[in-house]
Amino acid sequence: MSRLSVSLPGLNMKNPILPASGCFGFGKEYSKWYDLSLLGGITIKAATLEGRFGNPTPRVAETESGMLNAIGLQNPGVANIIENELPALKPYNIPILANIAGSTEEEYIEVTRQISASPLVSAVELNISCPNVKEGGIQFGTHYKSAADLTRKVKEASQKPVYVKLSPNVSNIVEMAQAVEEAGADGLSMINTLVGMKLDWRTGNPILANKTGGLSGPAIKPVAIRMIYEVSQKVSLPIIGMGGVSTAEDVLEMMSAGASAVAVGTANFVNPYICPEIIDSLPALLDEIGVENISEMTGRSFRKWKTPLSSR
Amino acid sequence: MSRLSVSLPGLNMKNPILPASGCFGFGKEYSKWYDLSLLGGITIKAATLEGRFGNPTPRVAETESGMLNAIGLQNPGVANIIENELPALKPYNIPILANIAGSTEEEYIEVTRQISASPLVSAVELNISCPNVKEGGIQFGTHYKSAADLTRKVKEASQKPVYVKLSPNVSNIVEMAQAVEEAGADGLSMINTLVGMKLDWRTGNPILANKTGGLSGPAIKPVAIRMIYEVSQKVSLPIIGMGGVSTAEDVLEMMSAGASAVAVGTANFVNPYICPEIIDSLPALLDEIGVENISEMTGRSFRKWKTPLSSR
Amino acid sequence: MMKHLLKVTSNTEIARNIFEMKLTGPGVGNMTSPGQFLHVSIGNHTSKLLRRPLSICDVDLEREEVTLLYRAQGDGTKQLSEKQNGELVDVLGPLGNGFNMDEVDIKRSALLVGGGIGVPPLYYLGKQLKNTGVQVTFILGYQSLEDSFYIDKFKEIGETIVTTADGSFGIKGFVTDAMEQSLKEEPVIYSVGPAVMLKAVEEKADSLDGYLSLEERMGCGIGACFACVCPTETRKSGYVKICSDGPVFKMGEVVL
Amino acid sequence: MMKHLLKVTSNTEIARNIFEMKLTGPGVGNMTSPGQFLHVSIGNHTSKLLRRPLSICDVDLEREEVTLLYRAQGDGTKQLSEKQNGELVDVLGPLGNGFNMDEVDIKRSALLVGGGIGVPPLYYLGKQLKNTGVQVTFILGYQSLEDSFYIDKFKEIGETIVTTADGSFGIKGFVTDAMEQSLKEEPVIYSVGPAVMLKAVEEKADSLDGYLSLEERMGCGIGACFACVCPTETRKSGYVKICSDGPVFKMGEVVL
Ligand SMILES: Cc1cc2nc3c(=O)[nH]c(=O)nc-3n(C[C@H](O)[C@H](O)[C@H](O)COP(=O)(O)OP(=O)(O)OC[C@H]3O[C@@H](n4cnc5c(N)ncnc54)[C@H](O)[C@@H]3O)c2cc1C
Ligand SMILES: Cc1cc2nc3c(=O)[nH]c(=O)nc-3n(C[C@H](O)[C@H](O)[C@H](O)COP(=O)(O)OP(=O)(O)OC[C@H]3O[C@@H](n4cnc5c(N)ncnc54)[C@H](O)[C@@H]3O)c2cc1C
Ligand SMILES: Cc1cc2nc3c(=O)[nH]c(=O)nc-3n(C[C@H](O)[C@H](O)[C@H](O)COP(=O)(O)O)c2cc1C
Ligand SMILES: Cc1cc2nc3c(=O)[nH]c(=O)nc-3n(C[C@H](O)[C@H](O)[C@H](O)COP(=O)(O)O)c2cc1C
Ligand code: FES
Ligand code: FES
Repeated sequence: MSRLSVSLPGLNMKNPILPASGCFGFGKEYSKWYDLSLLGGITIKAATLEGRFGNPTPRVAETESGMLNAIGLQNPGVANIIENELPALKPYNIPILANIAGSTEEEYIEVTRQISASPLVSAVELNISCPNVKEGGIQFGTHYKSAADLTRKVKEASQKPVYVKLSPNVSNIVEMAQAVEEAGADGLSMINTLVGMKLDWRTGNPILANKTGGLSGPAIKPVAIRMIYEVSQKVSLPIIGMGGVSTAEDVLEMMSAGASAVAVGTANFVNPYICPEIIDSLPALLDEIGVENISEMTGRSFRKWKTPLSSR
Repeated sequence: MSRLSVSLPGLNMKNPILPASGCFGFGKEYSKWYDLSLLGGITIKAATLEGRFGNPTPRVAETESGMLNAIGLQNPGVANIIENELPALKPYNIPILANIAGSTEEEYIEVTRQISASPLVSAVELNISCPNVKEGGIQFGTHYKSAADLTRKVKEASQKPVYVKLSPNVSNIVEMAQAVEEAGADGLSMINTLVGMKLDWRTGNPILANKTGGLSGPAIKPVAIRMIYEVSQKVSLPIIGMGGVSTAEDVLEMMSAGASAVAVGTANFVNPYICPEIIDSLPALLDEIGVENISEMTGRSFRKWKTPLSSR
Repeated sequence: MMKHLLKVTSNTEIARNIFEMKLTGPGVGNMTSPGQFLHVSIGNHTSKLLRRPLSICDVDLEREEVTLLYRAQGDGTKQLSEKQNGELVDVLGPLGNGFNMDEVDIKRSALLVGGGIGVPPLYYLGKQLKNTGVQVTFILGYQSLEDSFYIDKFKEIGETIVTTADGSFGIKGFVTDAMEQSLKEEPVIYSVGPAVMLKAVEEKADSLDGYLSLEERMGCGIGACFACVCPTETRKSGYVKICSDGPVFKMGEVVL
Repeated sequence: MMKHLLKVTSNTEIARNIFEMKLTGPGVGNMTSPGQFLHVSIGNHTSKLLRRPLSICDVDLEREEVTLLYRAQGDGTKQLSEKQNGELVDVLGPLGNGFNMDEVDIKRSALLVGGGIGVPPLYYLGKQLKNTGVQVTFILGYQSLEDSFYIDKFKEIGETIVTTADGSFGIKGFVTDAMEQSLKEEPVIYSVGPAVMLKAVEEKADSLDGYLSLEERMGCGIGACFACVCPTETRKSGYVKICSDGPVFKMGEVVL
């Protein structure tokens, strides 16, 4: 066990860094840039039952210190992913967190059943927070009861621990977290993107074909930190934190807020090497503040030096 | 009537630009920098019944393309404002929008009664969205029923049109807007700040003494644009748009989304001359896109070239 | 496929809002396939997160120098235009797949059709085709005389026909208005420009013997984010990613 | 009270992470009151929105040059430290109220006590006091020898006692450990530094005959946003704004 290792349900990671879902495809592309076995784990792009083409383009737009995306859950379908995408990740021998989505409860359940049965999948990330699809996604993610019901059913269907990915577009993130905790979630992923929009001032037209999109990147980090801070004090589930992380300092800030592991999304587009570079930088920062094991960082903002959440 | 003029309930403005509440004090300080009569109007800092000291310091922190504040509604109290602050604004002869806050319904009502009686006040902005105070503020702003009840009572107490300032920290901004519209609001102001937080990664301690604060600045503009776009299509109230506006292009983007006037907050700290500079730049931009009157911009993203909301 | 810090050796306005930027560094050695692009960072730690895809316009392998031509239109390219000599620019590349030049054997001619800021990659392509002995004709469409650029340089490679939308220079009209004559030789067509132009070119062409280079807003630039997809009828998946499957596609392959 | 674009004439590291920046421009002419500050923009259109308050450390009215000393600690000041000669820096100022020098007539002496990056304004203050004939003594506290700066320049003005927390230079300890002796002359005290130091200085002083300059995180810098308030017992409002009512206050006025 090295000083960077963290352990969460189903995810025994040699460091707390994993790419965020949708920002790393199924790993293949980035494997041309560096050795993926350096990562703590990988979150793969959302899987749905059938293949989906997603939204029309343009699908991305730039905003100040952030970006909007409206990909619309494009993916080749769960069977195809299991057959063609997952095997390529086997050699790296790192935990895989499979993000799953659907339009109906039945779809979520079936995708979970199939993908959680893959020996290559370590845990499932239940995406009830995608703002870019008409059905499913965020409609589950903004109603406590639907979220809890879905969590319960997905949990039943899953052979692996289930992380519920929360939407920040809610009035009360703590109640949402508590609802899915009660429904049996093994962990939380937070946050997904904030719903945003950009218009061309000349024409008045939205830049994105889908009109609205999900805001990610450093712009949203303060919202992510606040939500993780609030939720981690009110639930006893480990949290995979994300939202605007782009430096090793950001990782430690987010762990201090209460995260046990940290996912990096948009920053991969800025710098394809960002994940290994962050991992490399962590030990020196820990030295600077005299912390031996990174897992001690979790929740430092409110629980000074007590047992970190990530080792429970 | 010049090409920049816009007309909203109680607010006949020679241009659509007014400083946002809390970012311009009571005008006195900026009057040393330029002639306030250049502005379309002024939103003054929140008034409460008694004077308040607000939160401990530090009260501000910087984030990527944004800032957090937790001022905590510091103000000298409504009577003092009416007696000492408002008269100084008289010479500029521009509409004054008085932002009001409180811990209880009774306080809101009494502040409204007093300040709306001032002949210097053109309209009242009901702040049910301050994230930085324990009581009042956002607790009204995230529950539709409390918001509607309060709006109704404030409306009864007010001698001037009432704009309700909405919080973006809600699951469904449209339902909130509809609730206050039904309760009799004359207009909407949106958006207030997103709740956010920043930690010192070295110590884990929050930068703000209040721990959490309100996120403002360009980082939140995509959220503001999206909410204004959604709400303006579902209510028939004029909207004073705000959230990250810092250029004349931003103003036109926000009006295209559905705003009839635009408030500038954080950008005043970046450049104290920002409001007059934006006002100066607007005509050339309108020329560039062949628009004669700025009021035609309102809602362009969804209502191509129809009667603008601001002239209804 | 790598990340490089290249040094600006020149960055000058060569037509209205059109800049020619030359960058040097060891990474340039791999930039040998016309049609590939660089994913250019605007600056570090600033508010502009996304990289800008810019086509490789020319490469001098000896001097390890790559040339980009870009229009300063939005905030990012405007900031790029302020870079001074000696400053470093962070680029990913070369990315994507360049033009297939195998089909044009020496006996055939090539018609290179570019619109506006789509013309840069055609320069490097034309140069290489000419070197292999192919006869190259360019049709370049601009808005107006003021917006035109690099015409003399294209002329050094082959016959160059210019169209302008306002008629201020060359033939008044669009590139397709100038294609008729050149099509007689049944050339292989290579075209870069906005989608509507590519569509018109494809319709105008008698056969589907040619290649189109597409543009789309990009996130990652390397095939991971699905930002830049385009539907196709010929591929099993039903779509391609412009950044990694393209930006060059065979005519008829993608649904424009 | 104005916004100026000043040109960098030098920007050099004079001690570990401590930079001396000289700026020139017409706006400098008004910067005549020691204790005032400039609200410095880190750069335009970037992700750093807030200005950084930095004290005026020295002014050369003839050359229209103002000197700032700052510690590159966070992202903003680090970026500031990368500014090259000739670049422009956008500043608001002079802001706030400087030190009151009326109370020190020629017969009295002045004791100027500064900690760490609080010392810069004492330099300009010391110079002006000396010019009016006042005898000036400095007590300057640093972390260590490596962190100390400007000591020779202070010595040109008056007696300069240095303390370091680690004892690597001067007296080991805090500024208050060195005050005893100097207090015998019943000087007017001027002090700048972190709040805990100011509190210790105030307690150590026999009378409240002196001035303290406070620091706080700022938004507007001009009194409009209420970011920088400090409670007081003497004022009717119950608080002051450090940016516009201060940053200098009479000892005993504010609750530290
Ligand atoms: C494969 C490829 C090659 C290209 N080659 C060139 C070239 O050689 N020269 C040239 O001038 N332009 C080229 N473009 C277009 C160029 O990428 C855009 O003009 C540029 O990104 C606009 O950035 P901006 O900062 O001016 O605009 P902004 O509006 O500030 O850009 C905001 C975001 O939108 C994206 N964007 C805006 N317009 C376009 C566009 N037309 N295409 C793709 N993304 C866009 C930007 O990349 C950025 O992510 C190419 C595009 C592609 C896809
Ligand atoms: C009236 C006044 C005069 C000052 N004079 C000097 C001086 O002459 N030399 C000098 O080195 N420093 C001085 N300071 C402190 C200086 O303002 C901060 O060190 C600086 O703002 C930190 O910015 P940063 O980019 O390094 O840190 P960051 O952490 O990137 O700053 C983030 C935000 O916090 C603010 N902030 C962080 N630390 C402080 C602090 N200690 N005080 C106030 N704001 C802070 C920044 O201004 C910025 O808004 C002065 C402060 C005040 C209030
Ligand atoms: C292009 C893009 C695609 C995304 N796709 C998914 C997805 O398929 N499933 C999901 O749960 N989240 C998706 N997300 C959200 C990210 O996983 C992450 O929660 C969010 O972007 C915040 O992190 P960041 O600021 O580091 O990007 C996507 C984000 C981006 C930018
Ligand atoms: C320092 C500060 C103080 C504020 N005080 C108030 C306030 O008293 N009442 C209020 O309704 N909004 C207040 N706001 C919110 C602004 O009016 C505005 O809604 C928000 O900042 C978004 O606009 P911006 O991004 O242009 O700043 C404050 C914002 C800031 C930054
Ligand atoms: S830009 Fe990411 S897949 Fe093409
Ligand atoms: S910084 Fe705004 S009031 Fe002092």
